[in-house]
Amino acid sequence: MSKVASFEINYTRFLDPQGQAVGDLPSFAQDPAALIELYRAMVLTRAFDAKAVALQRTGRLGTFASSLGQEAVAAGVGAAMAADDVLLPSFREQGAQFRRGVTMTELLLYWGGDERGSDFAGPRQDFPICVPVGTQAPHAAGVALALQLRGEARAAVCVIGDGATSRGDVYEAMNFAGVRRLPLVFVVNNNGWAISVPRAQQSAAETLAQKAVAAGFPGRQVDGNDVIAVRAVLDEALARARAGEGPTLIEALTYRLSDHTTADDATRYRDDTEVSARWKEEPVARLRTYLVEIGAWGKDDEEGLLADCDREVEAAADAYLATAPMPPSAMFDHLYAELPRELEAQREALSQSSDEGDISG
Amino acid sequence: MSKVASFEINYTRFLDPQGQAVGDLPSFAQDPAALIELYRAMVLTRAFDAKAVALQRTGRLGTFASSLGQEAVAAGVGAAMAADDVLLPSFREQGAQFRRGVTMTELLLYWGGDERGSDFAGPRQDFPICVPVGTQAPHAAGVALALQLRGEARAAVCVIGDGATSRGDVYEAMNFAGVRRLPLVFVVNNNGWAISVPRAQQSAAETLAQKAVAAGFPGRQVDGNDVIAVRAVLDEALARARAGEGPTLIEALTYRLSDHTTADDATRYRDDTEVSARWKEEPVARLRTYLVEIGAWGKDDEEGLLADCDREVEAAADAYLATAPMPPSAMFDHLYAELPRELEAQREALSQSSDEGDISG
Amino acid sequence: MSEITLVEAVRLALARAMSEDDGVLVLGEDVGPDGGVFRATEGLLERFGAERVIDTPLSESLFAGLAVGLGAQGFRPVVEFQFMGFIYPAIDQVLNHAGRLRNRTRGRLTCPMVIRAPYGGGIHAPEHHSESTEALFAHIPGIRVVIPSSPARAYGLLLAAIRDPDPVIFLEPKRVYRAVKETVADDGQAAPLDACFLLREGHDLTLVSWGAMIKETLAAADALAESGIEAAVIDVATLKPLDMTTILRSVEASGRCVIVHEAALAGGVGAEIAARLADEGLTSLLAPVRRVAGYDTVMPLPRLEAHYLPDSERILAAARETLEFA
Amino acid sequence: MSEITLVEAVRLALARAMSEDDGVLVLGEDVGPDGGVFRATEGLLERFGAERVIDTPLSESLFAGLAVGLGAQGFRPVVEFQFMGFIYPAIDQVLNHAGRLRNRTRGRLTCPMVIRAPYGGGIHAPEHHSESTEALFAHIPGIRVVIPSSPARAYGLLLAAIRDPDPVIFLEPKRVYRAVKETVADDGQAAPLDACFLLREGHDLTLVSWGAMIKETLAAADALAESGIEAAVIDVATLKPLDMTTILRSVEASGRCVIVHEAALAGGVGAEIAARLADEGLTSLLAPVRRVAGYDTVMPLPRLEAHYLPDSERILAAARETLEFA
Ligand SMILES: Cc1ncc(C[n+]2csc(CCOP(=O)(O)OP(=O)(O)O)c2C)c(N)n1
Ligand SMILES: Cc1ncc(C[n+]2csc(CCOP(=O)(O)OP(=O)(O)O)c2C)c(N)n1
Ligand SMILES: [Mg+2]
Ligand SMILES: [Mg+2]
Repeated sequence: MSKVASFEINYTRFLDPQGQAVGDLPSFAQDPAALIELYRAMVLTRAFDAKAVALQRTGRLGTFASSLGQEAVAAGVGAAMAADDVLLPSFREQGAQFRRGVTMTELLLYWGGDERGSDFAGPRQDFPICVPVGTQAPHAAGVALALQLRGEARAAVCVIGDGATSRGDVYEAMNFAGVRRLPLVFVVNNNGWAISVPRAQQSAAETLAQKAVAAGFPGRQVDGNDVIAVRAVLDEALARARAGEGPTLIEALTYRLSDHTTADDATRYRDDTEVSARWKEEPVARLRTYLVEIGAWGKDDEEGLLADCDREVEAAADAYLATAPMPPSAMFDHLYAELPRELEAQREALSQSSDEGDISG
Repeated sequence: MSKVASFEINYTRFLDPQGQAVGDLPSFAQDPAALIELYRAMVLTRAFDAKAVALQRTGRLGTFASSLGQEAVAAGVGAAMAADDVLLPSFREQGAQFRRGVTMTELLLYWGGDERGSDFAGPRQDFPICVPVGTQAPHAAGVALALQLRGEARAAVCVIGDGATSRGDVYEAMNFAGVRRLPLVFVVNNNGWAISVPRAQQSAAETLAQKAVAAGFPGRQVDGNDVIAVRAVLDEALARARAGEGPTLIEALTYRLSDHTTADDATRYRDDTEVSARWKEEPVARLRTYLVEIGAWGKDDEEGLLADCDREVEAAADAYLATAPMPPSAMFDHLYAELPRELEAQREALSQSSDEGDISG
Repeated sequence: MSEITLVEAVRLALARAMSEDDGVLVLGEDVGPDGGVFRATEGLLERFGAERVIDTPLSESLFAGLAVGLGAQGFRPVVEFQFMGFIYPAIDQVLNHAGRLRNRTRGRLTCPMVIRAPYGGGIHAPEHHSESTEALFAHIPGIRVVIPSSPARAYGLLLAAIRDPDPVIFLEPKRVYRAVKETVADDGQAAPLDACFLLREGHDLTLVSWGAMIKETLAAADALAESGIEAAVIDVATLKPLDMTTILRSVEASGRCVIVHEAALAGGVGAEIAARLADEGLTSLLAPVRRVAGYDTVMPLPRLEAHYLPDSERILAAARETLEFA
Repeated sequence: MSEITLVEAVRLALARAMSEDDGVLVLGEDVGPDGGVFRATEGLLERFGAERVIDTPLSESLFAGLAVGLGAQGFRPVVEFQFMGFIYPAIDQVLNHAGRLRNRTRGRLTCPMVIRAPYGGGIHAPEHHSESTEALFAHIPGIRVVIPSSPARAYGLLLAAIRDPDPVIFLEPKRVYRAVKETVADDGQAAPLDACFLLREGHDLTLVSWGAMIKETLAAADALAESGIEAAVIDVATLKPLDMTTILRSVEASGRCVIVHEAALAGGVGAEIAARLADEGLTSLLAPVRRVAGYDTVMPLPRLEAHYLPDSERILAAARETLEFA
């Protein structure tokens, strides 16, 4: 028997759960302003999530997926990406989307059941939220192939959950990305759970980073509650992608502190003790501790930030709530570039029945 | 950065392409009779393939997939499996199927376009040939789960091609097998090509054995033209499976010396020089050389064997050709356990129109 | 005997089938400790153990094929797809294998399996959670497609589906899951898988529907009754194979038929029923066969979904036109 | 201008589209050096290079999603599925994404993509190589489903499909690939994607069909003509959206209609056409609408496939019954 191939998976962390630096920070993190920006992004996301959950609880929003505890993954992704990169998110990356110019009002419209929420005024090429788990991975491969064929130094970033790594289409997209050395970064937002299924029942693989081994490109693990590490590893992967060196898979280890969505009750399947233990590792307090320790952040900053976030979130919610639904016939708009003749009668019928009938959304 | 996981892939070979033993042979191979049995199985398969191709060329068989050059994989799989294991083949494992009791006549009926060819009189639980590439992998997971749930010391063996390793459902089946530690052996019959797509374009993975890394179980490579190595590695994997130690993936490196199928013309996409080089490594001559060198095989044995194979193959072909097609209404048989009332009229109509019309298959 | 909801009836039938036959397994995402996102499998893990109630990885391409392997080995797997919007990766296995295995092996290997999925709109669910695509399955040979519309029928039909020796796609109208309660005896009585249910007799008009639309259809029939018009209401329940005998018999008497379904109009199962009427029932027809259905658009998100889904108003309008046709 | 086969017309249209628009890409299994197993992409690699003619890994779940990504980025991918029997893993992406992306992003992102696949029986192909399942796609909103039946229509329709800004499923009747030759001008003229083709006028009967069945249908019409009966023959060509105007107009004149398709009867596209006739065309109908179709069985292997596939005899028998109906 002879050895023909070997692989290893490495793990990156800069800030430990207590907010202490372990080793030298990457150069971008030497600048407190950069860290404060990351911090603001995380706090804003947390404020948004809280508001969205509150709206749902009071019957003013549909099912919503909070990213509580996972803010560092989204913030790191959002910060590392260039404006002209393309983001293909799952449904828990609002933090990254905000950073890229998706508005809070848009996302509230989306979760509130209005298609216009996916018509981002900002990042026109970014993909909308993807509900069928992992199905955006093939799109990401297509987008990355497009960027590569045009010879552009841009990259696509596809964020998926730990559960999504079990999907065949995610694997197919990864394998294809490997073959073509696509400018594509897969981020596995491993929050430990896929609804009620814990990570260990999702795969016998010791790490999810090693999924990349099957596709022939590097996979690495990062502390997903350490926004500095997330950003740094993303930076490297994006640089690789832009330099034509192919895809990278990054497994970000984090934890879903919230229910899966507002439709879920996580107490049915996981212990509170597990959750409280994980609260000790959450990313916002971790970075704040560090910022405070280096003297870059204080009580006033915090209060000011919370007030800013509150204002911003409230304004977005107001704008959302003030947005009247589209007329029913809008469902025929944008169905095709041009509505086929055949469907005109249906649109007509709808307009009539919705004027006549007593149907309110 | 710290290392959190590492993996290696090993390669096994006992006979080199010149038929020379490299190192000690496994114990079963100390017995020339066992080797002769493997040799006979390979020669018989080659004879069958030649006959089937001839039948196709003369319009008496449908499209057929020869296993020329790959006989060692099938022979090794067939020899290693216990009678009560379950085989889930692709479409190029006739050698393994014969060993398990599928008759040549049955396979000719199958390729000749008759469903009865999949109603194996011998291995009743084995799955039929699977044409949609890789789609038998989920079945294999299901069969293995059944064996495991019943607590039986049996295993399922799923054979797929190199191309099939790119299929998402194969990956999903592997991942599930890992999670449940199923008694399941995946054999990747890596013949270098998926029709015209060479192995290198199928995946950037250095080996196909490492596909198992993504699923969290061992993957290993074997010289697929060395039937001793195939059998030995299968033996180990099957023992692991039966002992509840979970799945193994075995990548058998071989080469498709024939066209993909009789419908293919491989000269369109690959060089003759590549093919002639690979003829030097083919499994039948390799084992024969070894057998002759250890004095276990001679010219008479060879002639006798070829004559036996010829007789057997011709008899099977005759039986196939003598089998009249089923009556047309047979397509309604076994559609459901009991034909729904609704469909009786259709069966009736078919019986009428096929008596009246001039339709010959 | 107590009043239970449709989702409770599903759970009752699952438990019954599991206690009657050790070979019945429940598999899917979140069917274990969570009891399924709609709680259809609640309590089954505790009662039947982790060997028979299996939480799977998030691998929908795998599920149906896994069931094929289990079925071929004599188990009776019941696989839950969390929502119909995620069932499509299973079509390959259902069409290329589950529906064919018996036929292609001449009865040697079979697939006694059930695929369950909540389907349909009306609960303000997120994107991809509200579609009705039963027609995709109803075109596939060798399988059955069953949709219950009430707790009692859910119980009987699911038992029948699990006991059936062939693959059954069992689609549960999630809008009805908790909408009504009905007395259901846990008596192990299966309902027939080859017959429509005549829910209401009537000779003036035949209303044909299934799933969540039954409620709207019955409401329309009630409204018609107020103006003295007696409409028969047929719950098709088993969409494949289709019991046209019952439908044709009713239309022979009424001469008028309106078909109601949530799914998009074009190529919906209503088309098959109307087509059969245009053939075998033509001479009975006194009026055009109308279909009240979802539009041929993408199912809108919640803010507009009520405009997409047929309701009793739309059914009534079509019924009146049909009745007035001369 | 020369006589070419249908598969040559496909190749001609691909080459034309690729030379007109740099954004057109060809992807799939064996589309490169091998030129496709039916040679539909032969020569394209040499002419347009490996950046535009891309051999993919064997990953059908990926293909449609890959095309969605490429399309959203402004390319016009044309993806070949080697046989329709292997297209089912793509349904998830077609239904959940390709057909919806424009609508769900209000026109921001679009999918100008074509999925090509050879389909249908009659060439004694191996298992899973002969089915006709166009109905599965024809039920999906937001896409087009197109089936050519002749070299000239293949050329024009494929050009139209590639230029179309929305997803098109383009199914090629492989039985016709090399069966006929026709003069096709490589003039870049697209055929309409919203209209049936009236192949033959006739006021006694309307025969409606598509794909490989057009040949059988025309043969039946010829036979009828010998006994003085003039049957209109309509090649539906674009099954979704469906041009019922042309069909209704013909049936208004003839009062009699037979629909012919290879796919299984129940829930085939013929059902939708017949259903529309039972509604909008009812008053014109002088006879039941008959469908001559594949049986609702698993498509048999080659030894029995000729008994499964409709042929001119069966069409003729149905036509005669329809004509005799009074
Ligand atoms: C294909 C598919 N199957 C099932 C679901 C239902 N579902 C929604 S989220 C989810 C779990 C996803 O887990 P993971 O990928 O880890 O992402 P997370 O929700 O933890 O962020 C499931 C099963 C879905 N949306 N899509
Ligand atoms: C799902 C699917 N896609 C495409 C095909 C057409 N096809 C038949 S064999 C084959 C290549 C298979 O390659 P591999 O898995 O390496 O097996 P091999 O034929 O080399 O034994 C292809 C593409 C198929 N049968 N099934
Ligand atoms: Mg998760
Ligand atoms: Mg191969």
